[in-house]
Amino acid sequence: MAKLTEKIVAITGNAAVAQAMRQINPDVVAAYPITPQTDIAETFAEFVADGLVDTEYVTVESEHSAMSACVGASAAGARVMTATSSQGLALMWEILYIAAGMRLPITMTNVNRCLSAPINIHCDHSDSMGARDSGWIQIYSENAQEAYDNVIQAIRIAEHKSVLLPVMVNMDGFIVSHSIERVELLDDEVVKRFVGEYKPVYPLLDVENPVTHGPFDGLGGFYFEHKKAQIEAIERSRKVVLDVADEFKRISGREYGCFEPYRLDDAEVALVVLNSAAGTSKCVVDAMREEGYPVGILKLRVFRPFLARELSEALKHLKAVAILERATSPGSFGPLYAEIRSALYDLEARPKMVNLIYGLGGREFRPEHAKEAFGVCLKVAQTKRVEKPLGYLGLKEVEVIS
Amino acid sequence: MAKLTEKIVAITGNAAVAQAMRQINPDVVAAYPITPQTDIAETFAEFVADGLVDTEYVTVESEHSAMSACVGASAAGARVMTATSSQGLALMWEILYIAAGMRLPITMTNVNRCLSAPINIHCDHSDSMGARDSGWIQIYSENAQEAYDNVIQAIRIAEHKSVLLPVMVNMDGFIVSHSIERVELLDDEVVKRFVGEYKPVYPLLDVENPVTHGPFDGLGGFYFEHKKAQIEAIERSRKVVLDVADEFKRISGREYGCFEPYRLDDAEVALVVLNSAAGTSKCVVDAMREEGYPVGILKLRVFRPFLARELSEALKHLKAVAILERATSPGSFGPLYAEIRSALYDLEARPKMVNLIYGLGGREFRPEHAKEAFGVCLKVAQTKRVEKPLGYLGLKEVEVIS
Amino acid sequence: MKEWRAEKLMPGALIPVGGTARQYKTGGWRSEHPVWDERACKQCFLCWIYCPDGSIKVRDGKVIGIDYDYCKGCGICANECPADAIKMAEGGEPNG
Amino acid sequence: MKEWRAEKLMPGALIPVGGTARQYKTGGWRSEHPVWDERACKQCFLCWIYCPDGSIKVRDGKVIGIDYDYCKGCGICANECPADAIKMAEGGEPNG
Repeated sequence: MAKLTEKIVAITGNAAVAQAMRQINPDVVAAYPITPQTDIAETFAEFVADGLVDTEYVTVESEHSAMSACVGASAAGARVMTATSSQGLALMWEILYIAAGMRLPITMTNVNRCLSAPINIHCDHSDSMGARDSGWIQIYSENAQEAYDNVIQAIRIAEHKSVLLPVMVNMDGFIVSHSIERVELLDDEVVKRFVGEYKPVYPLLDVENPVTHGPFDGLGGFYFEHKKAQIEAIERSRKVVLDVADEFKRISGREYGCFEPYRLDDAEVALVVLNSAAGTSKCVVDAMREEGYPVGILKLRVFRPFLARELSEALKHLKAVAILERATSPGSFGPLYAEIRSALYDLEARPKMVNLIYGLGGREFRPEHAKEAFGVCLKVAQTKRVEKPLGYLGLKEVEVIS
Repeated sequence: MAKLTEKIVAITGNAAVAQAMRQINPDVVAAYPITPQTDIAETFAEFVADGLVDTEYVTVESEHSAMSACVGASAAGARVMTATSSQGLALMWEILYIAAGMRLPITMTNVNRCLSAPINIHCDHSDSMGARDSGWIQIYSENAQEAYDNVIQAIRIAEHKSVLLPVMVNMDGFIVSHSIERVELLDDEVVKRFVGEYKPVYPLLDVENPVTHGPFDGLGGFYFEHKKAQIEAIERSRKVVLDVADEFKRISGREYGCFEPYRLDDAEVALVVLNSAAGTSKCVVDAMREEGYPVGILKLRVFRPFLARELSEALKHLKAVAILERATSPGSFGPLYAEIRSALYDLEARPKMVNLIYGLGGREFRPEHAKEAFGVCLKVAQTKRVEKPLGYLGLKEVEVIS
Repeated sequence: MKEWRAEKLMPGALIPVGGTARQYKTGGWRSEHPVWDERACKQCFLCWIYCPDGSIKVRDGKVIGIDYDYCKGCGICANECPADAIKMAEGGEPNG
Repeated sequence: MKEWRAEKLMPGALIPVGGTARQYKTGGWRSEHPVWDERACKQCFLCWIYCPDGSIKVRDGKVIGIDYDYCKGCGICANECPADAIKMAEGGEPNG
């Protein structure tokens, strides 16, 4: 495969991430292919085979091993990247906590796909949402451009001395991973300079200064204090995410925050969305604004750390908010809904809220669904009553024997 | 090992669960030993070896395999039980969703233990909390008696025709699993009659009526509708949990609800707690009531399904509530806190709330910590201000280089 | 086989019949198709061993051709055949 | 070995020195202790192979005894020794 020199290219989300990884040129990649992430693992393996990167590519027998190899390589002192999806993320779940607990700045792309059963290879966010307690920083991407930009920024966030935590960059399976979009690639040199040389703090391979990684810390020890230190580290990442975004803007002209308000300031009702649904929803906002409806969007980019105070500030003026979720927590509301309600709990006047589940197992999210969601919000705003706090967008009407 | 005939015995939480399993006499147990659950796997293996049960005991090579074997056996038509803890639960995480998605009524005891890193074998609730989206019904137990009672009830809840979902019964590692307590055991015959004979609905082994379990359901299919049906099933379990508790009361005299209020009605401030911390807190409530403090407890027994409406009703009269959590979601508040805030969001007058993290990695929860928590609540109630929404109980003061 | 329609959803996505994979003819996936030459075939069964979809037809202990209903056209049989008795030809359809 | 105190916590529970397991003398776990009989020993090294804690002392290519600092008293060596040169004795202390 030829080295890309064009600045503006038409590539898939997976190819964009692979290009970012090529430009970052990590020391170690340990990955296992899984639909719809496979392209990333495959394309990057080609870069390795073609000598375009210096990476040691570890071909492992499962995702549990992939993340374990990443942990070992990162402790050894390498800059480490990987990519996964769905059942892959689920299989490495145990090791996700270990990577974060050991404060290892691993960067991983997760191509969002639903979890079995039934078996289904298409997009939803149950995989990454299920890992929200693992201590990883989580960044979501609306499109291929954002996935590319986020992967590059993730390196800097993860490795920042005040953070030292793993970062997961998410994008929608197939919808973004397999769709060809216009992507502006930075020059290789620019990315190289931006990510800089990785200087591990306590590398195991520094035999002159032996250290012990991942020890036992039992009942009489300091497990609690270490968790507290880990929590403080992810708290510090709030500032680092923004600082890195500022610096990234200088090399790319593209602006990032922890979330993106879209025509939100003067809106009366809004949707909160993640990933690709934001694009569809923005189109609908524009169309409905033409018709005079006071609608807006809040697209969440950073879900961990969770920006409780900032989100409360950004949403508090609204009459009604629909939290759109491509994930569920059976027996409760969606993960995002509960946290956003919690964030706004202390406000004197609180927006009415509904939780709308959409797109599980890859069910399409179409403009009419965004319109339906705004319709629900507008009705709630008008009547000041929530009839159904939990709704579904795009469910087929079928007879279910349960 | 002799068959227990005494009605009142002094045994550990693990032994109590093993006795419940012996009395239930499941068709298949597939389990892997892990501290602090090992006793359960070991003791039950002795029952099998001694011929006290008819169970096929599958000795597997990991917890991923344990839950996979449970899924296979349950689909085949067997009544299936298992037990795990911590890294074991983490390793079977992928398969948890599959068991629930396939609507298999597996019953599992989870002995709550924290997750690595650092390595630590002691109690917190990060393991089960991290599985709260998996679709399993989750029941928590204050002591060995409740663990025993809950395991027996779990069989009936899981297998109820309107539910057909796996149930996880939780108890605190070491604190309950390894402490010897007074436990009232039911007669073997009574338990046998209570759980009844298991009649699987669509057993794979019924070769006269072939069925296909766990199929692919892709983009043009009905994944979303199946998830909706699964959500409806766990919604229906709300009633079943209470019906089974009623019936259980008739055979045991012991009363269970979805949560237990303790001197809550006339309280002005309260703690919400899970598992063994409830016992400690109740003692402190009694002592503080003596001194005239209007304090109470809400002990949550059923966390999935989540009783949003009922919890809102039970807590709404309070001035301040502290959500005590033995788990964290780094970068956000604890899992319980967000959901309880969400549940009370729509109330006109809302209790002030604080989130107090305690006991991670087995750090002791002592009466003084409950007292400290009530102190925080009383101050919030008095000042009507929350200074620090997130606090920690029992942290050591150490210098952390982070 | 009993009649079953997806519109009637069973709990856990269960399908109340067996062997439904047979109804899903994956032959439509082919972009090339294998052509088996009876005279060149040495009946070594390597194609049969390697075929990931069980699409080598056998009768009375002998290879008799390709099952185009399920053959996805991966070409492994042609690659493995030591007698060059299987060759891949353009297009998905054997009689195209 | 550099001095290190747990009170100064490093990120990720890292210990800024190596080989700290050596400081943790697990010999205190014993409830029985192995006794090695030099004359009966055939130097087959089976005890050395089986010992899960590396507690069979070797010098100049020969087994010379038990490392009671780390031996947990599991008895595997005694069980495996084909020459009955290792026997388990009561109590944790070899000179008790």
